[in-house]
Amino acid sequence: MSCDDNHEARTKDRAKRRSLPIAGQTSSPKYWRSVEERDRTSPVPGAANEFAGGTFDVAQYGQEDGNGGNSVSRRGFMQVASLSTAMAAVGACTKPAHKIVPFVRRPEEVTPGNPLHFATAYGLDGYASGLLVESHEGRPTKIEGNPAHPQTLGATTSFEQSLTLSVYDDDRAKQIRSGTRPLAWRTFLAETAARTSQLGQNGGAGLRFLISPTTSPFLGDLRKRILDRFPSAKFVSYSSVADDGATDGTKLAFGKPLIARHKVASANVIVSLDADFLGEGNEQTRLSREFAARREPSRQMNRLYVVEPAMTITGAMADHRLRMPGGDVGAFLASLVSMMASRGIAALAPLASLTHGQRHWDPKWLVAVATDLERNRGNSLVIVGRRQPAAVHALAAALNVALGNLGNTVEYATPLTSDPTAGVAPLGTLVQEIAGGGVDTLVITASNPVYGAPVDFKLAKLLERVPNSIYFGLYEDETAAACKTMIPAAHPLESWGDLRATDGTVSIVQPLIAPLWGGIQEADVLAAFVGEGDVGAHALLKKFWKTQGKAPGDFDGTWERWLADGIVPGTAAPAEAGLTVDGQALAQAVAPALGAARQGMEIAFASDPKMYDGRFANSVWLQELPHPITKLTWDNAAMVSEATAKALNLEDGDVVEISYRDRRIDAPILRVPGHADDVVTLPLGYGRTGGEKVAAGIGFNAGELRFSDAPWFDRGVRLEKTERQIKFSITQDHWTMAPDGRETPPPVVSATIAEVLNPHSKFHTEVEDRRPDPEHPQPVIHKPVDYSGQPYKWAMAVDLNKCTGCSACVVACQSENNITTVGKENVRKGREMQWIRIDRYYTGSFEDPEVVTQPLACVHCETAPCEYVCPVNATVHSDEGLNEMVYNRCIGTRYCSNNCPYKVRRFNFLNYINDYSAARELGMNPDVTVRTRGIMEKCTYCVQRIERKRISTRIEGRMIQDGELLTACQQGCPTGAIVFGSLNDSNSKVSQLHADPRRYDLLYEIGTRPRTVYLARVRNPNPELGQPEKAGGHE
Amino acid sequence: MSDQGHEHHSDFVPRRFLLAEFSTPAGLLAGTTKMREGGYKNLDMHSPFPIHGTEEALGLKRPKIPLIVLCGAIAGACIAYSLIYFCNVFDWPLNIGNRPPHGPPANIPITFELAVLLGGGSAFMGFFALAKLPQPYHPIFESDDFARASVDAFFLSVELEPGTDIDRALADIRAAGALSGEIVEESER
Amino acid sequence: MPPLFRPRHNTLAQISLFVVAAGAAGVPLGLMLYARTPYARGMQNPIEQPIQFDHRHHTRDEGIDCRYCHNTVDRSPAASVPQTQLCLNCHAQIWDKSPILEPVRESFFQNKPIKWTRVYQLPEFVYFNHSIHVNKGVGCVSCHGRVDQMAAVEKATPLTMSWCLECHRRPEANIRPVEEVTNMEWQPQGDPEEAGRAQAAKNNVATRTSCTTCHR
Amino acid sequence: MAAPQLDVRDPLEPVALIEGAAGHTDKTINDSLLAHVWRGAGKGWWACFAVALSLLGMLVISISWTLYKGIGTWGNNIPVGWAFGIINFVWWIGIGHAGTLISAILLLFQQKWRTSINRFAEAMTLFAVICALLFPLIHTGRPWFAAYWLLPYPSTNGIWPQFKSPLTWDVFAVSTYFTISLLFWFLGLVPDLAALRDSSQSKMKRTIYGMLAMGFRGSGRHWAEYKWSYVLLAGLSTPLVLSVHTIVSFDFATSVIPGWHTTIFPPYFVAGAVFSGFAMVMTWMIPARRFLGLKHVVTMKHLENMNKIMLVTGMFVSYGYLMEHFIAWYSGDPYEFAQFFYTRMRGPMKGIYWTMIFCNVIVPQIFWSKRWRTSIPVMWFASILINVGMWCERYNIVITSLHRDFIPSKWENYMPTWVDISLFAGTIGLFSTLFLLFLKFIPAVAVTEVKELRHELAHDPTADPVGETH
Repeated sequence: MSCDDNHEARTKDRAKRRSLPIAGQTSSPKYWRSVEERDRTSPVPGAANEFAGGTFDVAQYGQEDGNGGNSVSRRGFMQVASLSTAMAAVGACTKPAHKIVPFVRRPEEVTPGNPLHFATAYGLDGYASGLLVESHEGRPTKIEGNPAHPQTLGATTSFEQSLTLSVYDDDRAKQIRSGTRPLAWRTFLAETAARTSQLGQNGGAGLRFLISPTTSPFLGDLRKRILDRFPSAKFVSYSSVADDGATDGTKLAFGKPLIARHKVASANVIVSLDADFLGEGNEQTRLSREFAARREPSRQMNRLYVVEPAMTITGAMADHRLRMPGGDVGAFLASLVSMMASRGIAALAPLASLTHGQRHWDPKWLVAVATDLERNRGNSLVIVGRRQPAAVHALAAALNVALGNLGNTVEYATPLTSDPTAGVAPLGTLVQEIAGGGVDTLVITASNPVYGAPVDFKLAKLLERVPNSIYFGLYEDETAAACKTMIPAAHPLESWGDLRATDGTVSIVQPLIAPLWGGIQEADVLAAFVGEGDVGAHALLKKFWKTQGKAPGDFDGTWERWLADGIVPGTAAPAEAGLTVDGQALAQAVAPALGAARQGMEIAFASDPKMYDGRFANSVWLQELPHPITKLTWDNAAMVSEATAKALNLEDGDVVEISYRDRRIDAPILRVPGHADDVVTLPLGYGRTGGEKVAAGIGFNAGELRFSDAPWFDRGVRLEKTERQIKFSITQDHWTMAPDGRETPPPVVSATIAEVLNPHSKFHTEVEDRRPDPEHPQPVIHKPVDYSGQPYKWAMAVDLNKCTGCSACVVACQSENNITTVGKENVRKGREMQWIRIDRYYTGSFEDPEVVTQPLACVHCETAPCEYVCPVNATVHSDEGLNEMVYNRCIGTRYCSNNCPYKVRRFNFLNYINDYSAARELGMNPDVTVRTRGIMEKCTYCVQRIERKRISTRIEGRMIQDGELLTACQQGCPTGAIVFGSLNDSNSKVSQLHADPRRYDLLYEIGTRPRTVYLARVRNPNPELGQPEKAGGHE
Repeated sequence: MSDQGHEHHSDFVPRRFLLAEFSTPAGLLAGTTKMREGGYKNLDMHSPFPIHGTEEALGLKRPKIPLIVLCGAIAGACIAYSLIYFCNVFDWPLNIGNRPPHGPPANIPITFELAVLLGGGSAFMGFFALAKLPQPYHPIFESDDFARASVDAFFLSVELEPGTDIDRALADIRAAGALSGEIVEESER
Repeated sequence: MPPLFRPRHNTLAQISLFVVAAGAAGVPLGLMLYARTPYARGMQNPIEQPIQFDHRHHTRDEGIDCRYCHNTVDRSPAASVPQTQLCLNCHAQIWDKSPILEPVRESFFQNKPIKWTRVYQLPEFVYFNHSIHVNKGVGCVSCHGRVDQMAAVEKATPLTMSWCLECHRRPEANIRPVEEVTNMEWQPQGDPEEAGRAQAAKNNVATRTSCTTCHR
Repeated sequence: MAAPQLDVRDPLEPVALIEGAAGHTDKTINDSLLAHVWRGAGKGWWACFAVALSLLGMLVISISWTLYKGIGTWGNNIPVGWAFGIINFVWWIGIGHAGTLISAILLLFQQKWRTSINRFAEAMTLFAVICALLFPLIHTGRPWFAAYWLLPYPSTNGIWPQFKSPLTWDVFAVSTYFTISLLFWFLGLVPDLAALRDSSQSKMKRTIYGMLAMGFRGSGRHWAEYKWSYVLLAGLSTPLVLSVHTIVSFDFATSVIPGWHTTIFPPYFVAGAVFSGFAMVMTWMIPARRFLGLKHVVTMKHLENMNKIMLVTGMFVSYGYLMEHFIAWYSGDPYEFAQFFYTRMRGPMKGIYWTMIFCNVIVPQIFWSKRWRTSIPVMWFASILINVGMWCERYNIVITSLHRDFIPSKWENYMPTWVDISLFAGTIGLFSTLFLLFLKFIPAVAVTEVKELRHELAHDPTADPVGETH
């Protein structure tokens, strides 16, 4: 079912709601701009929740506990409190019952109409990303990275950006229930108390907890207390995309489970083995920043080798990329290791014999890599991805140690998660226990294990054997369906807690809004088992940290500073010192693992850059976000190489029956350049069958073929072509910069570092021909308007050399500017709305292409072709040279879009916002008009931010300083590829970039004089490998 | 000209017309000229289609339409250009993709169109105004024969001043070559 | 057979022609005029509020500054209606038994906001910012009229875009010393033109008419 | 411009513009030409009318649906922001042009053969322009604003239309075109309405036609002014018709899009307009003269002349295509070149392109041959093919140019929806409905002018062709 259908479904059950008005034709705002307006709009459930919520609950739970409702239940209190919290944010009046502390470096009074920023943290797989959340009158509206946080450094991922959407998700579970019987929280507590006292008799032998991996010291402490009370109870961590390989690998290498902390900043040569370190994992945001910092074209520019089966974001950034099945990567590393050994690196001598039989890769490649690594001892880095087995990680560790990289480019430390491993193995033991009938009470706080667990575990069926299965989750998903009791989870933005970054730094997680649908917090659920379920996470958390001795003296003061800063100082965990590898032991340990791979085609699973493991499947933003590489939306596909597709005579969209072992599923085929032959890659996270309306029926569930003994890849899959065909909704149909062989100037200029450093290379003439030259200005009819008299001359520069195409900017922009989503059908028609389009082009051969990504939004031409064709002055130039789009004046002739050579304008072909849930409207940015049907829109350079900043600085009587005003995309970008500022300030970063020798203007030749310019992509190929041949493009 | 038809005096004096049919356009022209030379005023011819020489036969002055149209067209052009100038240059000049607020070439089309519109309009209006149409009632419609004037008959009408000798008029018109002649009288309401 | 039409039909024909012409010209003209009437703009229409709050009494008699209640006007887009507690700062002592103030006490003790009725409503695509206007010396009275003389507040200005533009194009007429913004009676000394221009320069007023100044 | 070429020969040639002129009197002409008005509607008429009405129904439905749901019900997307809506607009406007050309330009050039077809052609102009006028409004995202924001009226927000936009020019051009055509048509109609008034039998018809005739009494004093105002209207319509399609072509020519951004558009659009217009006249005239018994006034001579014009204008259009391609190559602009030599010729929409070439370049060439020029079935099918070809031309210009412009990443294909198609079919329905009503209630031939023509054709002006009637 396409999302349009869902939309209809949703509009139906919201029939009573007034249909949304035409922008500009109504006096009733769809969002609050101030308390007065908010009051006027509340029949909005969200608001109702905050006002009526408390009292409503009091009544309801009064009945429950028979006290006639005069006793306020904890939850009731929580919401009354949250009401005053909201009031606090709104009216700047009463002190919030729950303190919410403004961020220190943004000293802004709590004022209606002025947003506040609160520091919190979010952990995708247990490790913290420090965030700043913008809050309007108590409603979180925008996520930013916390600059003070060692992991995010102020940037974000698209996952984190999407939190402000999911918190208002109307599909979230809303009612505690046991079977179909609705429960009150205190009823649940009562029942749990009863049950636990039984369990207590045999030390909780039948009590099991299946949790997501977490670094939270607070939850760790709760866990300890539970285990104290129930010595025979057990905790098991599970994530369907766990990093077990890494920890097991370090165990092999160093004898104890450790996690690697990478520091690519100091790496001259990076060899990434099936590791998408720029696109996934706990370090991705920081690594992206560090990596980009070393891409500045100079002799210090780093060099990236990537060996991987399917094209990833990291692969797209590679200077040299070698495609091979995931199962062969180990063999490749082994050969590399033995070659290094043969070059006299003593430490590797014992491993020299590992060299592996099959060598279907280019030997030159191996030599080149080896030489490069040797040349850069101590400043090189070998990274192995989470999909690779322990042996490979172990070898990599050994290699890093041998190269002396330890401590410089990589260090190893004790895992901060409460369980070192969270993968198949631990879950397996639990499964056996359940099968043995030994489990009486199973509390699942892990994210949707029934969907994510290996099929051979048959978890859903097994759970029937558990008398008392309790699922704590955001949605009524697959796992909820399989469990007896369902507890709706509070959203990360609704919860108290704490998390640790990869370096150990602790962040306090604070709620931005009271649980909209009355969700419960994880801490409260666990606390229920030590009889403190009604104390409240906030109290427990504070109590815990009071006892940690981190805040001598005035605890409350320190506590507030922690909340404000978003980090708890002095909590970083040191790395392991003096690690050594016992080569002999290692050799024996890994040899069997590297044994000859089985024959046949390889089936490979991959976490999805949009859905991850499926937990983001209900986010329309992410569903509609074009896949960074394939540009696929609203679907996943079985990805194969051109050669493989040819061999099986498959076209894009052909549905194939994939049969593996005893199971078979149907999936559509998508050919992907640079994909390894004889491999089919199946992205996880789709084909959801839970209660989430958006996710329902999107894509196929690759997990159906995932077995516990082959969680990531295996040989022996077969593809059978079926008759069926599906049409993908792909936002970029074409692969190259000249799909039909035309000879037009390429949108992206890329060159090698050698060419860039040589001032006489043709690269320089090429870019010089494509940018204004003061000596020989472009011929013009009308004298260019002079903006130098204006206080600011806004402009942007995008460094293609830094852009990884990760798409965080796209979602950031979507969130900041209230950009709607249009659904699968409309994307297919070519009506997607994201203001930023990340164009992805392949150059070179289809088999081993080079990939370039180019973020393209409105470039704010000074001689804008869109403007003079608008009959009603709806798009004109501002005094500072912004290309303004005036929604309320637009009549929607679409002429401007036709005449836009960049095609960056977006049109509301239908009244997409009709389908918004009332709650979703609460998440809108009140500074940006919500566009209705028939209106053109496009990038505004975040003019709402400009005007806010302009006003505040003018009141202070000063100019806006360079760097204090960031556009949403710029702020979200992990690599700092996007820079925005004023050209009238000759020292501004953007001015410097506009003067950069790599600068060129897109479509310079047609004389639009864009304000957004690009810096050419630069590659740092190994001369010994030469240039990959530049073959003709592919259509 | 010959119609105060819609002016009602308290003492109503009906206007009388001498209406005579001629067999051919040529005959009509000749007859008209003859009658005019015979001193009759307020003559008019009625034919299913325009006849060459009408103006001379009736001794009409130059038609006024061309001048009216010229004025209309000039007015249109001036209104258009000044409107554009007022809107986009004087009242609110905006930076439209770096183009100057006052771009004469861009103003040509609308200036021209409005000239044509008002010119054509005045040609149309002008005709009906000069012909004092619509005028559903006219005394000569009182004649039953006159219905053929729009089909295939050629009439000469003479508005007779009060006290004209009817018989003599009839005689004169026959002499002028009319096939028939009759007197029609305006009715009061 | 008598003719089809009678003399009176001539008059009829001419009258009907005239009516059509007049209608074609008159109706649009009428609409344009109507759109500019105070009635169409909802002016001169005192709004009834849940509480009989009398601005005359509070500002003129008690001499309370506007900013005591509308206390975010100089640092936020929204002037903000005061929170209930603010009312009770005084009314906990004065008139603390008055039935008129019952809703205020109720609001405070039951934690339910008082639902005031809007007087000045801008369309949602207009982003008016109080703080910058106040900080550049635009007096409250310039847009809100003599609130100190209103029993119940009414809309005093048309709030049409062209009305906004007038001032954004010629701000001098409405600029005063920043410390006088809440003064309802302030008048410029000497030639208002001169004084206005001087004051505007002094307050570093730089009005803009770019669309995104107000529409985003 | 087309007219002068055909001016060369015809007057010199003995012309049979009214067959059997001698046998005719004003009365017989009058009766024969009004006959179809008095005659009750036949089965054929009702059949056609039923079809037309059902198509019109589709139009109503699709317009309501569009207004209710939005432009999203069409196939348009980004980059193809304009599609069927604008194609149909340009196509209909073009068709309208033949009418004005025939009635106005041929009048100025004293082409006597025009008299029997001008009323017909003018009516066509009006109805075509009505169909065209629908689209600019409903194709906007918010028609309820477009309806009046495009006009320069003093609004309370103090903002005006943007007079540099070709769309604003369109508003003035098309509305002027419609108004002037209507006035011109009505003025020509007045004497005929008088004739209708005076020859109608029922009181009701007399009253209605009488009111419309405004009491016109064929007064010599009136005729004197009438001729002038008619000729002047013709004189104004002539540059008007040229300007209108010029301005329509500016919608494309002033833009930056390869395939739009070209200076040859104005003349080539006008030629195309006349080309398609005459084809449309032909398509309707051939059945009409048969079923309305107009063969004696709409003779083979007329049809042949129109075919010649189609040949000439067809050559104009072909030349236009040629120049587009030549300049695309000669200018050395890579985008322009790619547009014509990759996208149009070989792109996903090449089918449309080659249809256009066949219908507009190859088909008219058959009119070199006298035999085919005078063969009714041949010319009828040719005229239909040309209508198709000209529609394809607009498809090429509007959609094909847009769907692949500068940056390959945002190339999209275009697929019309049922709304698009029924909108197009619907306008054909609207056109046919109006046309059938016109044929039913108004003389399809300018009676007065034919009478006048008959007298002019009488060799000796003093002779009396109708003498024997007395």
